[in-house]
Amino acid sequence: MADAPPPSDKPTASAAPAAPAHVPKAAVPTGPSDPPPPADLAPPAFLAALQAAVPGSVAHVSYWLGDWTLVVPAALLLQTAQHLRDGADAAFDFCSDVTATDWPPRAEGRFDVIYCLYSTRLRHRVRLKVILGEQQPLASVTSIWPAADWLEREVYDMFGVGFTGHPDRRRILMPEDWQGFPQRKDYPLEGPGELLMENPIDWLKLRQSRDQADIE
Amino acid sequence: MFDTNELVLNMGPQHPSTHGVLRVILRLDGEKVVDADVVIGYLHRGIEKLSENRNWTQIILLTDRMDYVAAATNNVGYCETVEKLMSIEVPRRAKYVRTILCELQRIASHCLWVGTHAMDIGAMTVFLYAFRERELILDLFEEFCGARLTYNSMRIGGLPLDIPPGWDKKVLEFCAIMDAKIDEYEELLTHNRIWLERTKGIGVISGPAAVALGLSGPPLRGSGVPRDVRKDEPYAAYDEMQFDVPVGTAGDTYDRYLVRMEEFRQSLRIVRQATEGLPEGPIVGKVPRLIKPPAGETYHAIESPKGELGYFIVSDGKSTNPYRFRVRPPSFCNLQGLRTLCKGHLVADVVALIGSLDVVLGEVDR
Amino acid sequence: MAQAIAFYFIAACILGFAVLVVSTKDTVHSVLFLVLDFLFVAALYVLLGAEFLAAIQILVYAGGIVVLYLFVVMLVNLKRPPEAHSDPHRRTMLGFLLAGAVLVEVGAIAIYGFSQPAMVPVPGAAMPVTGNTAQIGWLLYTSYLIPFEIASMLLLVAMIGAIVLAKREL
Amino acid sequence: MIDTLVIPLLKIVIVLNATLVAVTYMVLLERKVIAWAQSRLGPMRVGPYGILQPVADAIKLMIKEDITPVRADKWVFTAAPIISMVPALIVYAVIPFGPEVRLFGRQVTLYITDINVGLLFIVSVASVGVYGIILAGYASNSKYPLLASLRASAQLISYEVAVTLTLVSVIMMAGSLSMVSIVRAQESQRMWYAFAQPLAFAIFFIGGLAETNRAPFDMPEAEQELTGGFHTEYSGMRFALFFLAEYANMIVVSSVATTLFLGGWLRPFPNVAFLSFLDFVPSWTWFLLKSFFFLYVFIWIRATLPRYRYDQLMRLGWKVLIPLAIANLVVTGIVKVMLL
Repeated sequence: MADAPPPSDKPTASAAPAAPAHVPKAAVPTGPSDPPPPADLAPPAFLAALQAAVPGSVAHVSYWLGDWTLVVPAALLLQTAQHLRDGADAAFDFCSDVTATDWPPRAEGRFDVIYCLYSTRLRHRVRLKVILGEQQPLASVTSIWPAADWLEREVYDMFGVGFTGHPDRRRILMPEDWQGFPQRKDYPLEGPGELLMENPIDWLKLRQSRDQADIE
Repeated sequence: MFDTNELVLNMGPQHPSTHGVLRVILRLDGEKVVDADVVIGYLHRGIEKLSENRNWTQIILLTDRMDYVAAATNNVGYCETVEKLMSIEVPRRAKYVRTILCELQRIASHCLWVGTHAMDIGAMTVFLYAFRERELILDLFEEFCGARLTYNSMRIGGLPLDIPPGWDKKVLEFCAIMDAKIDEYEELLTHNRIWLERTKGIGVISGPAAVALGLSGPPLRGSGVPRDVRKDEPYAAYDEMQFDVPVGTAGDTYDRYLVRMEEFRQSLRIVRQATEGLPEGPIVGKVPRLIKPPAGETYHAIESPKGELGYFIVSDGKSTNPYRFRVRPPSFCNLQGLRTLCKGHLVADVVALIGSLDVVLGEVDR
Repeated sequence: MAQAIAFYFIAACILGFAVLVVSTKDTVHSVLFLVLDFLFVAALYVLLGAEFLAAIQILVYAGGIVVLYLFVVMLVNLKRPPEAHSDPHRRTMLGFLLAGAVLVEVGAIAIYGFSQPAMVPVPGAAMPVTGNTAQIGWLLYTSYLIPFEIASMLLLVAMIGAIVLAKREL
Repeated sequence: MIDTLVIPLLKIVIVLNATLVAVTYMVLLERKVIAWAQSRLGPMRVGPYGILQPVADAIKLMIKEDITPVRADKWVFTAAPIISMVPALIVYAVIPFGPEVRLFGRQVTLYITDINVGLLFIVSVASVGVYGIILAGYASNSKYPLLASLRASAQLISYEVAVTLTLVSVIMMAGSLSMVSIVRAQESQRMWYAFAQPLAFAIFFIGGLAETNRAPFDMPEAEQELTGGFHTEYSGMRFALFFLAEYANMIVVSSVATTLFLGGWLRPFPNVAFLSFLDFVPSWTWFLLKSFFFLYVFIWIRATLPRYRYDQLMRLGWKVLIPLAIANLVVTGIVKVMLL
């Protein structure tokens, strides 16, 4: 685990070559381009403190278009978040957004769960990013930022990311009995209309058999 | 001593004062709210998913459909995010016009808010007064872009059209009219005894609690937190404008009301400055013919009339549509606070609180 | 003649509705019949020339007290399952005994009234006022002063009791 | 025969019809006045200046489908609108529109009857009107109407106390419960009771707003909270009956206020002799004008004020109006005794 503030090349995310697991179609991006900060740019002050307080909390630091992004291991998310909220020079008290991005072919895990944080006192921003596998649970940050409650519900609803310790993990935008997670990349944009509305499971079966036919 | 039953009251999704299709399931003890479950999603159209399959320009008109009472603000937010991704410099004139449109839009949105909020509390006349003035703003927008509700009034890199001749004069005329009208609304409400009784001490939330709950915009400023994206992270031409950020002290419904009433005046001030100082020049920056931002992701926030409207957009650098398009809807995050706010209050206050959070369900559900 | 017909009609209605009050299954309907009953009692008062009493009867009983009954009945869910009616604590014999006792009492009063007629304590001659409103007022504050005051004390106590019961934390 | 049967019947028919027409036109008046207050025109399409709008409304309401919810208590559901309408109309029996006049060579009183407990009659009959609202809420078997009917009954009972207490102070002034005698007393004492009893007048007016469920006390039908309140489940003519009952009650309250506090059919300032040239105006005109004034104020208030919250309304009733009414009563009694 690196602890030097100006991070050199990191073994995660961008460094990994396209995973050969199952590459469905060509030209599907395999991950975000998290460019490392330029060498002459000083990292924000809270970063060193964070790395000292929670060792191994920052797997990768990225800077692009004026935004700092920290890639955090899933296991250390709660501690990192706690420190970022309470740390004197971090003071990220406002969780402005929680969202996710789906990279199906990526080997380390298909989801990026992204936390956009803001400090109302110090007026700076940072983004946290957690890379997560499909079945991998993630600790909920609702105990640290109550604001994350609905936002995490939406991530669960749309991507199927299972948050542990969430007080009220239900679907939020889609109906309770909805099948599938609409924002995943493999979820089709258009369904077959009424069949989908009335009997989504039949529809999924139908689609699977079609896919099967395509492969054969 | 007594065994009493709680009454479960299902408010909405069809209810006169849930502002669209919000559903609140109230658990009542008498008329007192014990718990409230806010159910949303009745207006979900999958705008985020749709946007991932439209090209960068087509998305502008999808953003219109989110906060449909402040469509121009949504347009500005989206275009600025894409401009940030592509590092496009927007000409000053376009920035000024954007500022004017955003602030007119804020006034229009607040007009709708003051009307419906007052209507929810039973003062029906303010509603019609406010809509009368909103009509004037819609006329201005109609003249600018031809539409009255969903404007599609921005382009990546600038504006689709320059302002029509004489439009700036009309904007200034409108400002003069509006000044007096705000006093008129305030006359009906601000010192009205019943209004005070209905709004003071209702839904009190402290500043830190509001920040923790993720409230933004007037509900956050009503609690005394001077957070305004226009000041803290200026966009468009706000860094060149003189304006104050009104904040409340008590954090109750009345303070949120006062904050918005003051925002009316501040918005007018900005509109005046921007219109009078409108620079000459081009209206579109250097935009490539094919809009295809480089691979990367960014988050950009602006201050919509409802609060912090953020766009998180991921571009894969290869295709002509975004890889991920995410909106941080201020109404969604503000509505989250409703449950906390309305506990212990009465049914009538729930209505007042929904009004004071000023949510638009098109934006909540997207 | 007309008065007699009116009296018997009203009396029949009063009795009929009274029976309906106790025989109807739905408690809210039962309360409604009670209201009708009170209205006919008021009509009887009008027939007797006591308009004041009639108006008070409607105002206090029909318009006030029964509304509160209705309140309670509406809020307390009385639609119990049928087996609840076979209450083990039900004392049928005791009920019949009490009813019998009431019947005997009423009979005794009726017989006493018929056997000892013309013992009507009308202090009308002593009253310096005329008109039934004024007369009622006069009687209340002279002959019946103590019962009147006791009744008002009772009401005060009841009111305080109600407040204590209803208010959860004092 | 003519005096005992025909004339009273004729009067009943006239008053009933006039009331119903007045009630339907009250609806138009309200829509017009509120429209003007809100800088718009109001109904303009049916007839010149929308003058025939009530007719159109009536036709619309009558041909609308009359829906009874499946789980409603059918009999009570049907009876409720009638119960709320009938008391509102019965009350007109004792309202004096004017004194005796000569019509076609015959001495005719401009009121249906003058019973010696007239005021009490009004109060008691009006109190029965509560049942319409409570039963509508109960019979609909739906939560919003139930909440509304609970609000309504609590509100009506509480404000009835305050209103009745103010009436008592008027009765003490006049020394009679008869409506006609109260007007005559104002004539002989050469003073409208609005000036002799300003506090009672104010309390009566506020209480009147509350008892007719008018803004700012329109909690039982608060559209924004309870989606229409006790008549949520009603449609067609049954809904119209509730609607008309509300307006009929408004007219009753205005008439009673006029009779008790503004000298009924008396001309303005009966104590000022040089205004006696006003006597050429028929007495009932004064009555109608004064009632109209109240109705106008009712509408005006609705266009201006927000709605009170339920608990604030109760607090106002019990903690402000009733103590004030009692204090007023005591003061009136003391003054009356000392002056005698």
